[in-house]
Amino acid sequence: MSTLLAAAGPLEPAARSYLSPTGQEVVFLLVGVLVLGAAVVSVTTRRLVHAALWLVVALGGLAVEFLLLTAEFVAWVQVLVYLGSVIVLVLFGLMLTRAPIGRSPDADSGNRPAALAVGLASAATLVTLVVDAFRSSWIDLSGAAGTTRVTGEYLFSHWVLPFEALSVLLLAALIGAIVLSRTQGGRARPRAGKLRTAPTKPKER
Amino acid sequence: MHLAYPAVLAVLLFSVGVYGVLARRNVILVLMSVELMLNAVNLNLVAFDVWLRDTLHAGQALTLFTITIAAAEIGLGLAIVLLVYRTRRTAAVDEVTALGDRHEADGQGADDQGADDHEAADAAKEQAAA
Amino acid sequence: MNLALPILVPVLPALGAAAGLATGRRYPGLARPLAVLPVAVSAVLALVTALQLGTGATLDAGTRLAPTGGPDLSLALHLDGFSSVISVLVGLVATCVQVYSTAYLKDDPRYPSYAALVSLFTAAMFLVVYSGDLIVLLVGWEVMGICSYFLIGHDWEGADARTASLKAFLVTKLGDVPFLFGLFLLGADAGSFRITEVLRTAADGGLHHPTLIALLLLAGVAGKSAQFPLHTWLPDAMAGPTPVSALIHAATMVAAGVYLVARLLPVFLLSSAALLVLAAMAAVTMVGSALCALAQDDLKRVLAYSTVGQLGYMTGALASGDRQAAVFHLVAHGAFKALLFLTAGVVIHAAHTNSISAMSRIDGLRRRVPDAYWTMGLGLAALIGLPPFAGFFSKESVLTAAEHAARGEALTGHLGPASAVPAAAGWTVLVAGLLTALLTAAYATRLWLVAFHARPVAAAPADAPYSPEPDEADPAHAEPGAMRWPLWVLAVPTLGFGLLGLRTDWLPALLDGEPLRPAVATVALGLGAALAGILIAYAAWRRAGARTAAGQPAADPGRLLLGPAYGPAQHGFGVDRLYSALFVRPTGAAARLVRFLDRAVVETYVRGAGAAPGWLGRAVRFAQTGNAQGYLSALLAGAVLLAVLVAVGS
Amino acid sequence: MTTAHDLGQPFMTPLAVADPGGLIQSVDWVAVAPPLIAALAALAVLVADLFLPEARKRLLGWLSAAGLLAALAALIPLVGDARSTFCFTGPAGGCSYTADHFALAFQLLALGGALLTVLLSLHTVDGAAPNSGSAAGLPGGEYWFLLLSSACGAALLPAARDLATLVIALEVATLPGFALVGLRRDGRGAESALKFFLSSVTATAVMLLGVSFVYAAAGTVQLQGIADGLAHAPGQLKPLAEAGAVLTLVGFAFKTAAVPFHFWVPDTYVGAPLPVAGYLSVVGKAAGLSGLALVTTLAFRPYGHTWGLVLAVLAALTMTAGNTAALRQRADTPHGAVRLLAWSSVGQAGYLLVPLAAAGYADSAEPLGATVAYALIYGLVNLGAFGVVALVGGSGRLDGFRGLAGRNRWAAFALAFFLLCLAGLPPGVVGLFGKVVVFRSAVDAGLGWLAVVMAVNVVIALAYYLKWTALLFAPSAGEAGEAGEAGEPAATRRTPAGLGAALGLAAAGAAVLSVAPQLVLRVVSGSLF
Repeated sequence: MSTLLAAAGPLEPAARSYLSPTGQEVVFLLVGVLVLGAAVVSVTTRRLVHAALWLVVALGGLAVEFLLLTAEFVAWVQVLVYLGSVIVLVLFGLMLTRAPIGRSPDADSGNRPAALAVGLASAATLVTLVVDAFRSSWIDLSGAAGTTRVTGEYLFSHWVLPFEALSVLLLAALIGAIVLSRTQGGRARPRAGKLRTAPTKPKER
Repeated sequence: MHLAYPAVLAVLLFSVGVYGVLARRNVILVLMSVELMLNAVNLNLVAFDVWLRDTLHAGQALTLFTITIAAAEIGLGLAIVLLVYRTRRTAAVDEVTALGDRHEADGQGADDQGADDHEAADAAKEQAAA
Repeated sequence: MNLALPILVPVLPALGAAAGLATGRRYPGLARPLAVLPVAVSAVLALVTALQLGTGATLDAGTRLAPTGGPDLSLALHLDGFSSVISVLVGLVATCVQVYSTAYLKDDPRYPSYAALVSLFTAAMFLVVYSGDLIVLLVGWEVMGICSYFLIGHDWEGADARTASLKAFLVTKLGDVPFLFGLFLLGADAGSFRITEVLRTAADGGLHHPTLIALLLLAGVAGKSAQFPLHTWLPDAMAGPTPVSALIHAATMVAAGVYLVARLLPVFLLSSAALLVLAAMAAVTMVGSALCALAQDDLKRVLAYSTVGQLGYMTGALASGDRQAAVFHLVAHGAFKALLFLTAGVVIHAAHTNSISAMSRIDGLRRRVPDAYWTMGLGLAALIGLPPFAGFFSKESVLTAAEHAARGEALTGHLGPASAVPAAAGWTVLVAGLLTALLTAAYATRLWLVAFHARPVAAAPADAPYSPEPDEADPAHAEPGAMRWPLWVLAVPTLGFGLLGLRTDWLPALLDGEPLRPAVATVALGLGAALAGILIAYAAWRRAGARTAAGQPAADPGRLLLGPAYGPAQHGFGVDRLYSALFVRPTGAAARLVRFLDRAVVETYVRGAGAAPGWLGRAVRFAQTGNAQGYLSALLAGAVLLAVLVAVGS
Repeated sequence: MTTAHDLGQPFMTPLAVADPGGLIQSVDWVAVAPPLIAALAALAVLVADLFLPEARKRLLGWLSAAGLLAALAALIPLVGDARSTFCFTGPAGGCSYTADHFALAFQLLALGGALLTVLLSLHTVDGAAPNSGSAAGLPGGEYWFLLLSSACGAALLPAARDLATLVIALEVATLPGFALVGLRRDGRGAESALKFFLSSVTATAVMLLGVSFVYAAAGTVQLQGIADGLAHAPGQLKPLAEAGAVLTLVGFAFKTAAVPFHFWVPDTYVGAPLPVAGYLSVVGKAAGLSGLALVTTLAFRPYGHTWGLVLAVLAALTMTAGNTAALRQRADTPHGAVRLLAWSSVGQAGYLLVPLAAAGYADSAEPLGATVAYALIYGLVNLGAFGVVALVGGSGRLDGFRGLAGRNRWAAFALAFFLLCLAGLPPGVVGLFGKVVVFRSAVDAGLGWLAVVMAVNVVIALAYYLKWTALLFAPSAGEAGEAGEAGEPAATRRTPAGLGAALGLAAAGAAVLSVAPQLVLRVVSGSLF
C-alpha cells in the first residue's frame, strides 16, 4: 500500500500554505463552520423539535461537503437517506413520545459535566492526533472519484459480500422494528388479564 | 484541499456527538447525537478515500455501508424507544433504571410490579380506545 | 504380564456402580450381587496382579491421551510393590465392607445407590493407586471426594449428616485448590504429568520450585488425609453409616494423601523446608488428636480422632524420609482400623447407642456381641501397638525411622541422601510419636474398659448420642452372619500382617528393600509408653469404678478426667489430679484451639479472602446504576482514555 | 418502518444495471455455504410464517433447527485447506472471505450455539405455551428469523477478511439481537433492549472512527493489506494509526463484554428472554472475540505490543470486575441466577481475552488456539447453565435453586456439572483444561502478572460457583416460602422436549470433552490461519 500512498503524494513537504486557501477550501470551511454550529445547537437546544431541525441543517451541510470532496453519489445518498427518511422518523418518534413542542427545562440530564469533560477530552485528543498526522497532506481533487457510475462499478466488483450481508441486516432491522412496534394486540391481547392471575408473580413480598 | 480541514471538522463533529450522547436526556436526542458521530466518521472516510485515490474505493463503499447501518439502527432504535415509552411512560434515559444493581438490591420486585402495572394500564387503555 | 488384569481392577467396580445405579430402582434384588461381586472380583484380581508382578519389579504402561500442547496427559499405569500392597488392602477392606453393608443396611430404601457409590469409590481408589499419571490420579482423587460427600450425607434427613458432608466438601476443597496449582506447577516444571517422568526430573535436579510445589501439594494432602489444620471434617464425617467410616475414613481415602506423598517423596526430599512443615504438621496432628480422642464419649468419634492420629504417624514417617514405614503403617492401620469401625458398627447396632458411657450401663453387652467384643480387643491391641499385633511392628518402624532421621541417618532408601532429611524433623516426629503412643494406649484402654467392663447401673439417659440404624434389630438376637464374619477376616491381617516386615525378603522386598525390623531402643521406648498409658487409664478406670461403688452418680473415667463439674470431688485422688494436670487442661486447651481454628482461622481466612474482592465487587456493582447514560460515559471515557494512552505511548 | 425499503432502493438500481458476467466477483459457493444457509433458512422461516396456519407454527422452530444443522453440516467439506472467495480483482489482490481453521472453529461455535439456543427456546416461543417462566410467549416467526439472521452474521464474521465486511457482519450479528432482547415487549425487555442498543450504537460509532483512522494510515481495509500498510506507514501517521487500532478494538471489546464496555451485560441479560441471554453470552461473545482476534493478529500485527498491553489490562480488569461482582450476588434478589451468570460471563470474557493479549506479546497467532478452545468449551457449558436456569424458571432467585436436587435430580446434576465446568473443577475437567491452556499461553508469552491475576480470579470464582452448587444440594427451606413457590411448579412440569434435548446435548458434549479433551484442545496445537 505504500505505493498507493506515494501515488497520492499526500506527504510531500508542505508546499501549500494554509494562508492562501483555494476557492474550494473557502467554501468547504464556510460550510464546515455552518455544520459544526448547527451540530452544537442541535445538541444543546432545549426545544426538542428544533434540535431535529438543526440536525437537518448539519446533515445537509455534510452532503455539501461530500459534493465538494467529489463524492457525488455519497452526497445524494446522504440527502435521500438522512433528510428524506431519518429525520422524518426522528420527528415521528418525538411526536409519538409526546415530546413538548416548546422549551423543555429538562432536556439535558444530570450527566452534563461528565459529558462536557469527555467531549472536550475527546476533541482535544482527536484534534491533536489528526492535526499532527495530516498537517502537510494535500488532497488532489482533480478527477471525479464518486460519480454514480464509478460507484456502481466499485461496489459490484469489490464489495459484493458486505453488500449482500447488508441486505440481511436491513431485512432484520425491518422485521425487528415491526415486531417491536406492533402493540400487544392479536394473540397477546389477553395478556393484561392473564398477568394478574399468573402464578409466577411473587406475591409474598 | 488540505486534508486537515475535513479531518478536523470530522473529529470536532464526532466530539459534539459524544457530548450530545452523554448530556441529552431524551433517548431520541441521544440517537440524534449518535447520528452525528456516525456522520463525522463518514466525512472522514470520504476525505481519506479521495486523498488516497483508493482504486477499490474502500472509503466510499464503507461510507455507504455506514449510512445504511445508521438508518437501520435508527429505525430499530426508534421502535425500541417507542416500546420503552409504551411500557414505562417515559423517554428519558435516566429514568429507565429499574434493572440496575442498586434497584435490584432494594427490592426490584416492587419496581418490576410497577413496570408491569404500567403495561397493564397501557393495554387497558388501548382496549378502551378500540 | 497381561495388562488386562490391572486395567480390570478399577474398571469392574466402576461398571458395577453404573449397573447398580441403572437397575437399582427397578430390580432391587440385583443390588446386592452387583455391589459385592465386582468389588470381590477386583480384590482377587488385585491380589493376582500383585502376585504376578512379584517383588522388586515395576510395570509402566501408558497411552497418550490429550496433547495439550504443553505437558502431555496420558492414561498411564504404574505398578510397583507399593501399589500392589495397597491395592490388596483396598480390595480386602472394600469387599468386607460391601458384605457387611448388605446386612447393615438391609432395609434401607437407598441401599442400591449407597452400594453403587461405595463401588464407585472403590474404583476411584484403585485408579489413584494404579495411576501413573498425575492428572488421571487427580480424577480418581476427586471422584473419591465426591463419593465420600454423598456417602457422608447418606442420612440426609439428619441435620448433622448434611452439615458434615458440606463441611467435608468445603474443607477438602480448601486444600484441593492449592493442590491443583501444585500439580500444574509440577507438571510444568517436569514437562510431563507422568509420575516416572516427574521423579526422573526430580532426580536430575530439573525442578525449579521444589519447596513451593511440595508446600502446595501438602495443602491438598492435609485436606484429604485429615491432617492439622484441615482435619476438622473427619470426626464430623462419622455422621455417615458406619461401614462407610470403615472404608473411607479409616482405610482408603484418607490414606490417599499419604500414598501420594509416598509416590512423590523424591520431590519432597528436595526441600527440607517442606519436610519440616510435614513433621510439624504430623506432630501437632497426632498429639492433638490423641488428646481429643481421650475426651470423646461417642465411640465412632474416638475412632475418628484415633484415625487422624495414626495418619499423623504416617506423615511423620514420610517427614522422616522413610516411605516404607509410612506405607507399612498405612496398610496395618487400614486393616485394624477397618476392623475397629466394623466392630463399632456391631456394638452400636446391639447397644442402640453411640455413647460409651451409655454402653457401660448395659448389662452383658460383651456377652451379647462376643465376636465384636473379641475382635475389638484385637483391634485395640493393634492400635495401642502391643506385640505381636500388626500395629506394633508398623508403629515401631515409624519410630525407628524417626529415630534414624533424628540421628541424621534417615532411611531414605535409594530415593535421596540421608542428609536431605533435617534432624529436627526426626526429633519432632520421635518425641510426638512417643507421647502419642502413651495417649493412644490410654484412650484405647479407656474405651475398652468403659464400653464393656463397667458394672451395669441404671438405664441409659435419653439424650445419649446414637446413630439410628434403619434395621432396629431385636437386642436378644445376634447380628446376621454377614456382619460377623468380615470381622474375623479382618482380624487375620490385624494379627499377622506385622510379621511380614520381619524379614527383608518378605514385605520390604516388595517395597524399597530396607529392613523394617524394629530397633531395640525404640521398642523399649514405644512399648514403655504404651504400657504406661494402659496402666494410667486402668487406674483411672478403677478410681471411677470406686466412686460409683461409693454411691455417687455413675461415672466413667473419661468424664472423670474431663468434667470440670467433678472438680471438687477430685481433691482426694492424687492420680486424678495428675490426670487433670496432664490431660484435662491440655485437652480443654486443645479443644478450644480446635474450636478457635475451626471458627476463627478458617472463617477469617474465608472472610478475609472474601473481603477485598467483596469491596471491589460492591464498587463494580455500585457503578451498575441502571442509568444507560452512565454506562455510555464509562464506555466513551474508556475509549478516549485508551486513545490518549496509546497516542502518548507511541 | 418503511425506511429500510427506501434505503434499499438506491443500491438496488445499480444492481440491475451492473453486468453480472464481467464485474461481479466470482463466488465459491461451498466456502460461503455456512452463513449463506443460515441466511436462507432465515428467509424460509419468514416466508413460511406467513403461510403456516397458527396451529402449525411450532414447525418453524424445528425448521430453524434443521437449517442450522444444515449450516453445520456445510462446515464439514471445508475442513482441510483454507478456501478463499470474493477476491479483489485489482492489483492489491486479497479476498473478503476465507474459510480457514480459525473461521471454521468460530463458525462451529456460532452455529452450534445458535442451534442449542433454538432448542432451548422451542418451548418459550410458542405463545400458547405459558410455561416459559416469562409472562408470555414470544412471536414465533420473527423470533426464529431474527435468531437465524444474527447467527448468519456471527458465522460470517470469523471468515471476513476486510474491515468493511467485519463491521457489517458484526452489525448483522448484533442488530437482530436488540429486537430479540426486547421481543417480550414488556417493561424489562424494553429497558434491557434500550441499554443494549445505546451501548452498541455508541461502540459502533467509536469503532468506525477507529476504522477510518486505520484506513487513512494503511490505505486499505483488507486485514492483510493493513498489516503491510501499517508496517510501512510514515512515522507521522503512527500515533493516529495506533489510536485508530485501539478504537477499532472498542467495538469488538463491547461485544465481548470487556470492562469498561461491559455495563450493558447484566442489565440486558436480566431483561432478555433467557435463551436470548444465553445466546448473547455465547454467540455474541464469540462474534466479538473472533473479530478481536482477526483485527489484532492479522491487521494490527505491527503494533502487537500496543494492543497486547491494552488487551492484557482489559483482560485483567474484566475478569476481576466480573468475578468480584458475581461474588456479591445476593441469593434473594429476583433474577439473581441470571445476574450471576451475567457477571460470570463477564469474568469468563476476561479469561478469553488473555490468549489474545498473549498473542500480542508473543508476536504470533499461536496463543489464539487457547482462546478458540476455551471459547468452544465455555459456549457449550454456559448455554447448558442458561438452559437449566430456564428449566427451573420461577422468579430466578438463587434461593429458588435451594434443594433442586431433591425436586429434579437430573437438572440439579446437570447444573452442578456445568457450574463445575465453569469453575474449572473436576469432574468438569474440560473447564479445567481450558483454564490451563489459557493460563499457559499467558505464562509462555511472558505475561506473568496476568497469569497471577488470572489465578487469583479463578480462586475467587470458585467461591460463587461452589456456593451455587452447594445450594443445589442443600435441603429445601422448610417453610412454604419463596423457594417452594419458585421451584415447585417448574419442577413438577414435564421437561419440554426441546429444552431436554438441548440440555442433554450440552451435558453430553461437556462430558465427552471431559473424557476426551483432546477433541477440542487439538486446535491449540494446530495452525489457525
